[in-house]
Amino acid sequence: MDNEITLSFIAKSENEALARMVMSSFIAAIDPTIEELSEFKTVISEAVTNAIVHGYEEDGVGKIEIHAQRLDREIVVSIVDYGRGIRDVSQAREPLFTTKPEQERSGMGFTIMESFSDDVEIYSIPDRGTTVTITKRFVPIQESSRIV
Amino acid sequence: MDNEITLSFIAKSENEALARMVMSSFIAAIDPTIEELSEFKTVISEAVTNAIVHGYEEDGVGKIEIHAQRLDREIVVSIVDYGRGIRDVSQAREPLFTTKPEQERSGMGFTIMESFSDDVEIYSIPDRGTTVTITKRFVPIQESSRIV
Amino acid sequence: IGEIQRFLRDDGMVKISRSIRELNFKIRHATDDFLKKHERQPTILELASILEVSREEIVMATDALRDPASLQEQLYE
Ligand SMILES: Nc1ncnc2c1ncn2[C@@H]1O[C@H](COP(=O)(O)OP(=O)(O)O)[C@@H](O)[C@H]1O
Ligand SMILES: Nc1ncnc2c1ncn2[C@@H]1O[C@H](COP(=O)(O)OP(=O)(O)O)[C@@H](O)[C@H]1O
Ligand SMILES: [Mg+2]
Ligand SMILES: [Mg+2]
Repeated sequence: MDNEITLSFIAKSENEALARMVMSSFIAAIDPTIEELSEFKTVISEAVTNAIVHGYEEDGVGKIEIHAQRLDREIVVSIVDYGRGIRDVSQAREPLFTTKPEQERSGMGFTIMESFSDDVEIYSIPDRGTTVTITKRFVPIQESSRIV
Repeated sequence: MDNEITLSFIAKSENEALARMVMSSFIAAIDPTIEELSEFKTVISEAVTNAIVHGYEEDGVGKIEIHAQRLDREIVVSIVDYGRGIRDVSQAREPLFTTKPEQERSGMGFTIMESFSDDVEIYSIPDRGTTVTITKRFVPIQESSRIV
Repeated sequence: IGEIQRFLRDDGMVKISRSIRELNFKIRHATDDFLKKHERQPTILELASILEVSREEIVMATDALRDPASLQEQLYE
């Protein structure tokens, strides 16, 4: 393990920006491109927002933990909440599926997480909480320029 | 309590920047000036550096925890290590006192923390660890411009 | 400077470290201007609105003044 942190914070929307910044600093050692960083922040943002709005449904009542590990250019991040959980995980993953259409949620959160990362695992127990574990490998700059 | 976070990380120098960043994001809600932000970061930096170089003496062997609370414009931050501890706390606080003169340490860490904050408390048990608790009140902008 | 800015805008592959340095430079200028005009330091929100970036970007960029290597150097010099 090259590095490892745990961040624990109150589930409120103000802290979604905090979580994004902490994760940005955590991957600074990788020196990502602007695009990679912005994709990674989007992934974190979707997962943390889900924990706040679906996990707890109300600002300021619960706790969220983020556990992140880095090994060379691979990051594994778990976003943990102790909220209401997800009854049907494969349904939740489906594009456009949302249980909060009234709040203008798009139902695209998990789809976005999947497309901007290498792996998304969801572990959830109803009324106990949800852990979303995201793996992201950052390609060294030489390789990515070959692809582009 | 307006907000509250806990960060736990490996005691290594790369994470001193991370800790600074996390605390910067945490106080962003107060909307400090760049100068206030930079003073506050210096305080965090001195405390975290102490935990790394004096608490554990070696990179990557121990854990550091930062616990921060915000109430309106007041921040209380504790920096905790489980390292060698401080035998004589009042001596350690003295300007220019250092147990590592060979590493070009200035012995001014605690003096800097004190001058850039409103209160610094040190609680330490030899061979058990050290907790440094810093209180900082941010003056609203109207008042500070009146002073200037 | 114009050339660097264009490069930063056009190319998603630019290293974040470089774009942060660029913003840092702008922050210093904006702070000087603000000080002259208002005789006090700008807050990070004021800088964010002047430079049309987010508060987070201001916080990130001002931190780049001290790179993580500096402590390493202090430790092993
Ligand atoms: N942390 C969570 N706790 C409880 N339910 C969740 C959580 N994350 C996601 N869900 C469920 O999965 C659904 C799909 O999530 P997502 O793809 O992000 O879409 P959206 O957030 O727009 O609804 C949500 O509507 C919600 O029912
Ligand atoms: N977290 C800590 N664990 C053990 N000893 C510490 C810790 N923080 C400070 N000290 C002791 O207090 C002394 C003074 O600290 P400081 O004022 O920061 O000066 P410096 O770090 O330059 O030595 C250190 O030299 C060290 O002996
Ligand atoms: Mg969502
Ligand atoms: Mg010191």
